[in-house]
Amino acid sequence: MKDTSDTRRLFRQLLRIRLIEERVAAIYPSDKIKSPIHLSIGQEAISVAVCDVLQPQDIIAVSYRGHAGYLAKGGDLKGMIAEMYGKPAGCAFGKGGSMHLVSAEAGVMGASAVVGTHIPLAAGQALAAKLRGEDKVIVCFFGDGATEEGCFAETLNFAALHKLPLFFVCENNGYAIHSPLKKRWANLDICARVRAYGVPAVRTETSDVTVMRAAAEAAVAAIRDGEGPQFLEAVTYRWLEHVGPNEDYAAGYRSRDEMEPWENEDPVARLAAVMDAAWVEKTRAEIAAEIDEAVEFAEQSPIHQQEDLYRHVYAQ
Amino acid sequence: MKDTSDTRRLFRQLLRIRLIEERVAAIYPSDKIKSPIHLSIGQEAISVAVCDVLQPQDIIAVSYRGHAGYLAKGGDLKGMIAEMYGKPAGCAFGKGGSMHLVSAEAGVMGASAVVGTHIPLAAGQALAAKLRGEDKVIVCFFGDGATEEGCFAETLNFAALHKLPLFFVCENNGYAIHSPLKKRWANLDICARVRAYGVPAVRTETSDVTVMRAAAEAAVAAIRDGEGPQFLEAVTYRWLEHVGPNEDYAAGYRSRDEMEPWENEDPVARLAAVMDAAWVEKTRAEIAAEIDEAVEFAEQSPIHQQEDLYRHVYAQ
Amino acid sequence: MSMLSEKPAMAGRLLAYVDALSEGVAQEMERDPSVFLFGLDVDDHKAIQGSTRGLVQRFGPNRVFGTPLSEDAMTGVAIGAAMAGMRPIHVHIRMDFLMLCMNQLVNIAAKAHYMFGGAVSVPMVVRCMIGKSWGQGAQHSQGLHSLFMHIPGLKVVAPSNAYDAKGLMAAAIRDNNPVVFVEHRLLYFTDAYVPEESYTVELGKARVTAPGTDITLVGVSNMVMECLRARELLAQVGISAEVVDLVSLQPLDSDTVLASASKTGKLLMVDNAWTMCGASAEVLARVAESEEGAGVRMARMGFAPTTCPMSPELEKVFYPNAATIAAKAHSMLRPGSDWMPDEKAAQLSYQMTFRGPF
Amino acid sequence: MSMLSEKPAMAGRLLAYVDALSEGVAQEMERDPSVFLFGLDVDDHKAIQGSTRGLVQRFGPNRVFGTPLSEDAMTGVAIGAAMAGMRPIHVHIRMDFLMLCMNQLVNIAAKAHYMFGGAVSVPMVVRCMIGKSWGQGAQHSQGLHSLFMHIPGLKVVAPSNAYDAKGLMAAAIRDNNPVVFVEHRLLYFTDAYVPEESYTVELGKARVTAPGTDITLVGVSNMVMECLRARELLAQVGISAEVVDLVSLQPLDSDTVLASASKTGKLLMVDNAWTMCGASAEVLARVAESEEGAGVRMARMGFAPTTCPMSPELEKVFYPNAATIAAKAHSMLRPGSDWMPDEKAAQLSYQMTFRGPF
Ligand SMILES: Cc1ncc(C[n+]2csc(CCOP(=O)(O)OP(=O)(O)O)c2C)c(N)n1
Ligand SMILES: Cc1ncc(C[n+]2csc(CCOP(=O)(O)OP(=O)(O)O)c2C)c(N)n1
Ligand SMILES: [Mg+2]
Ligand SMILES: [Mg+2]
Repeated sequence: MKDTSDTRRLFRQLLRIRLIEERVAAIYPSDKIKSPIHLSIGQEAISVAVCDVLQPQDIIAVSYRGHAGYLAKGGDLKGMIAEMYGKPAGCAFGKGGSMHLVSAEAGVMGASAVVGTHIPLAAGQALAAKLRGEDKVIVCFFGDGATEEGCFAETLNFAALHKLPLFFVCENNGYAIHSPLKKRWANLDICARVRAYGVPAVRTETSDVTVMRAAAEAAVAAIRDGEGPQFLEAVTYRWLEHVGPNEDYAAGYRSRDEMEPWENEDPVARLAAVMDAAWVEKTRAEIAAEIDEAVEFAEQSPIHQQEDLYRHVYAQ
Repeated sequence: MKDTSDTRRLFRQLLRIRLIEERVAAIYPSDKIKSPIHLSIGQEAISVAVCDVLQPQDIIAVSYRGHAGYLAKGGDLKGMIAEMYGKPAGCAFGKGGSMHLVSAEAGVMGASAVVGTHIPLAAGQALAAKLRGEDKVIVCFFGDGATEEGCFAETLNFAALHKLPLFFVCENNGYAIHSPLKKRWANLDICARVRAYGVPAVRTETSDVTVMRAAAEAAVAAIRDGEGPQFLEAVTYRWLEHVGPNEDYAAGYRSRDEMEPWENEDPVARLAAVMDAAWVEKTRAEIAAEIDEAVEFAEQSPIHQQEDLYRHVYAQ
Repeated sequence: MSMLSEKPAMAGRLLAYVDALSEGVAQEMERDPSVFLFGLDVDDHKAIQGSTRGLVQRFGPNRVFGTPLSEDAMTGVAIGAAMAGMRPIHVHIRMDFLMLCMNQLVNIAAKAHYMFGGAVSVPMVVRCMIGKSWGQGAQHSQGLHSLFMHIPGLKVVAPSNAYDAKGLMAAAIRDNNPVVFVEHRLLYFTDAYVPEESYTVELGKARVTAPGTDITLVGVSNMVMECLRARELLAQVGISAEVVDLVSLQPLDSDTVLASASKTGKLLMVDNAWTMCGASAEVLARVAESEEGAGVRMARMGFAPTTCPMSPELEKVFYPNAATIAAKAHSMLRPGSDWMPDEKAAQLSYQMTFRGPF
Repeated sequence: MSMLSEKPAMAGRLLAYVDALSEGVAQEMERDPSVFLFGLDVDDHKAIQGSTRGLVQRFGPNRVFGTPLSEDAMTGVAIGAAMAGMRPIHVHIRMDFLMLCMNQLVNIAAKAHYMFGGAVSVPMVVRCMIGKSWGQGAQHSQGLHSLFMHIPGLKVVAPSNAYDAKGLMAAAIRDNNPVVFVEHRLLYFTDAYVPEESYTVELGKARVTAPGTDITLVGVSNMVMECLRARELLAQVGISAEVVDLVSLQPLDSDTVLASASKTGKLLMVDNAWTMCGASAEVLARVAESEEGAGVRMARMGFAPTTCPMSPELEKVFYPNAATIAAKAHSMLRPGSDWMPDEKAAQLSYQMTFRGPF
């Protein structure tokens, strides 16, 4: 990896998401964020790599673990922090919280906290794009656990049948909450499963954002060429606990040894090492300032009026 | 095929089911059976072959198209006909009808008319057998359409994970109601899909009951040996309309040409041709008498009292 | 008052409910290219018992198509397409199968507009049919509308006649929210005067279908027909019943019910469903909570509190019918005296022409 | 009368609801080898917020095990195992996720015994928790019990305290029918006197938890706690409220409610759920239909008719609480005068000790 405009762009995204997630984790014990948070620390490179090959009109679908995707696709930071604070200035008017980020402007479909539910929704978005003849790729990010829900299999079949412009991105972090893959899958080769439904699948086993970007680029190009849905299994690792701001290696279900290779390969650190140090510092400072401003915005922004409870039940 | 005690046994079963189904079809226009009927004519050999390798303690799970399975496993004929008539003497007390056959004695799990629902139920039966250390194989018969329901994928994974004594038998007749496979599956190789979940799978493309029996025998032996679930795709053809007693080749969604190879290979006719003709006639007469008796039983058996409506809502 | 006009206009031609459904859809598809219709078997020769007849021929397989047997994901697909600005109509030949779609309907469709603070809306229609008779049995006969009424964010309608079927279909398609559209199999071949041109029936309004002074009969879907017949039977013994058709279940126009009930002083609600936590419980509760409702005597009828049996003898007892409705109303008005109309006279003509199996 | 005894015995030790749940299960697993417990994450170190703590250590991974994320099929597996004579307990950390299981619960579990004419029974328990507070939001907070109450063949219970939690658990496990066992997250760390030995609390009986003469407050699950606190607030202004805990939702002991309501003449039902077609609609409808209920003034409270918002300010308004319940009761008794208790005083102590996030 070299210090090029490409790597700078990718690094900046990675660093920005990392610093934002760290700030959220730091705020959390203050109880200002009264919403369950599922942080992406350790997994950021997937969102960054994939979103880097997307166009503004493309749409991504994310889950409750959606901060990285939302930010990588260009979701507004102030709107995200204010959303966690439950303020009307939040991207979901403070009604969704951390688990339900959304951005019509940036092309982030509203996130769901019922595992797997957003997978067929993404297919519906892709069907709409196809019916209207739009040049639009839909990306759906989900975890390894989500592939166990029946709707995943149903959606694979439907997407393949209709050759939908849909990119399935499985962030395989090896766990669903505390349950490891081998307690959940008889056959660990998820790509084989997916291919058997008629969807081409590739696997990456790295934190190297450029390798993942290349895989994503090929898949998205195939989709734009009308070849139908593609699947990427991005093997990754969740550094912190499932929900909340802390490490949980003492809990016993996994050891920190398992994480260390990932920490050693951390793309934020590795890219920082090859970048111009002054530029890195400047970038870090810029991001910190942006985060300060967003947190300040969220903290200062007004709270809800009781009447707001009754808004948005039905669309007019 | 030769006239042996084995082929006689198989032939007798095939003929019996065929004649029963034909009788049901013949009665149907009289409106005595006020229940939707899904006949198995053309598909009988699958149930016959599979049930021939089972033990009495084994259990089968069938769908609304369950006459053949019920009979092949030894379900009581009188109970079945009375059930279609909605009489209290029916196997489900006249509350289920043709779509909900059941026999605790013969090991026929109650049949469901919501497609796919019985697949996880069969896995539950298999789990129970495993937890109790029983020597019991569970067979689940279902159609090609049922494999599209999410619960099928979920069940494959779970069964493989727990090495359940479960034999999945897909009666692939190429249609879900009037919709052909190619309108529903992106990849027609269902065995590949199943294997990718960790379940061994074989396919038969014949009406030859002895070939299917051999496939079933191998699968059931593997299950009894503790090798976990197995899958059989038995390609077959539904001769009559989806529901009801008639042919429907004039409807336009399929042509009779498609059916003819299956008719030419009809195992009932082909086996009859190699059997001793006198024995065949005697057998046919015995079966006809049995059917007469069962129909007579159903017709004469008393109808429900109004109070029966309120029985069986809750188990005591 | 804000209820629907007393009678559908006597304009147009006599049209069957089943044809009103497809005409309603066709006119909206003509009008708005974002409307499409899909679901299991919508494009085959049976055409969901005729209710999607001609649509694939007219609008092509991109806008009218069958699906794999994957109700859960297909519901998600409908919702996702709706979020993207399309107006999907997802069709189910039986309401029972919606149980496979509950997660998407309850946890996404109903909540998206709210949970995303208005950033998203879900304009979709879920067509589903209540099955009845010919041994449909336990899993092909349920009226489960109250499950959807319970969830804020969903709308639910249940037309009892061809006029409303067409007009509500147009309104439901144009509505920017998920609408569960409850049809009834036995109504498919009933006729009504239906205008040829496109029109909407407003969601959220009930209709007084037939006036009366002694008791208010409130019906849902096919039970409106049974109530109307019960009204005739009651007239024979000098009782004047007013029949209210709820038409829309969520929003629920309890004002119209209340106005009628506080006038007659008696309310009998008859649902095409179980009563426990059903639409009938809601209607009674609303009347009971209201000022005007104090003193109104109330009762409800619905499916027997059992699973639906296949047996024809038991199926008959499972459902309310004109005779049992009339008898119940009679017992509310004249407590001491036992009366039961002749069952034959009570049978509705449409029931006699209907013949199985599916 | 047939209601439950006024107070749970003051015997045993103080035990938290969460521990009562696991003790109830453990004693049944000890007693009956056909009982097993499974579900997502039941065997990890968090142990469903402690409610399955120690079970896998004690009974081993054959009888206590986690599953893939496949709620639909896992429900089918539980039903199939129950049909085969086992007594599964299937655990869900949130009731919202039961929407994925509706088809199996409604179309199979509820109907099997009936549809197969008694040839089959389905003895199983579905444990599920209502989430509340800390921005659980739209999809982790629903009380959906009325959806199950609507379906004949299912039973539904909702213990409000540790004593009932343990006793109902034993009764539910021994029952030969599918029982939806509704827990509440905020109750997990509330204590009650709980006997050490095994006992059952009969399904289908309500309990008068606190006597009173002026108004009947009927609560479900956590709302019983809020009603008890409201009772204290009302006492401060000279109003005597009787609190009824429904305990069991299906079968529903409306007799106990009716006896109380016809005594006090006023009924306020407070549910942990939406009111539309909810348990509160059913209770009011039953009272309205009855002879004795004529003249009882009635009202109900529950979730606001909106999706549950994440925002703490809005979440507060979304739920009924002791103060709003007391104010509503007050307005029913003294219509003219406006009164609202001090919110601080009204906060229940358990709410103040609870802290997020999951
Ligand atoms: C349908 C459903 N079941 C269970 C849960 C509880 N739950 C929340 S996250 C999670 C694990 C998901 O694992 P995975 O898909 O691998 O995503 P990850 O959290 O690892 O990113 C579970 C079981 C849920 N939210 N929804
Ligand atoms: C969940 C569900 N969806 C739809 C239906 C309507 N339906 C009844 S049978 C059937 C086709 C099933 O096809 P397949 O599984 O291939 O079985 P076959 O009838 O061919 O034996 C459908 C769609 C149903 N009963 N249940
Ligand atoms: Mg994971
Ligand atoms: Mg088929």
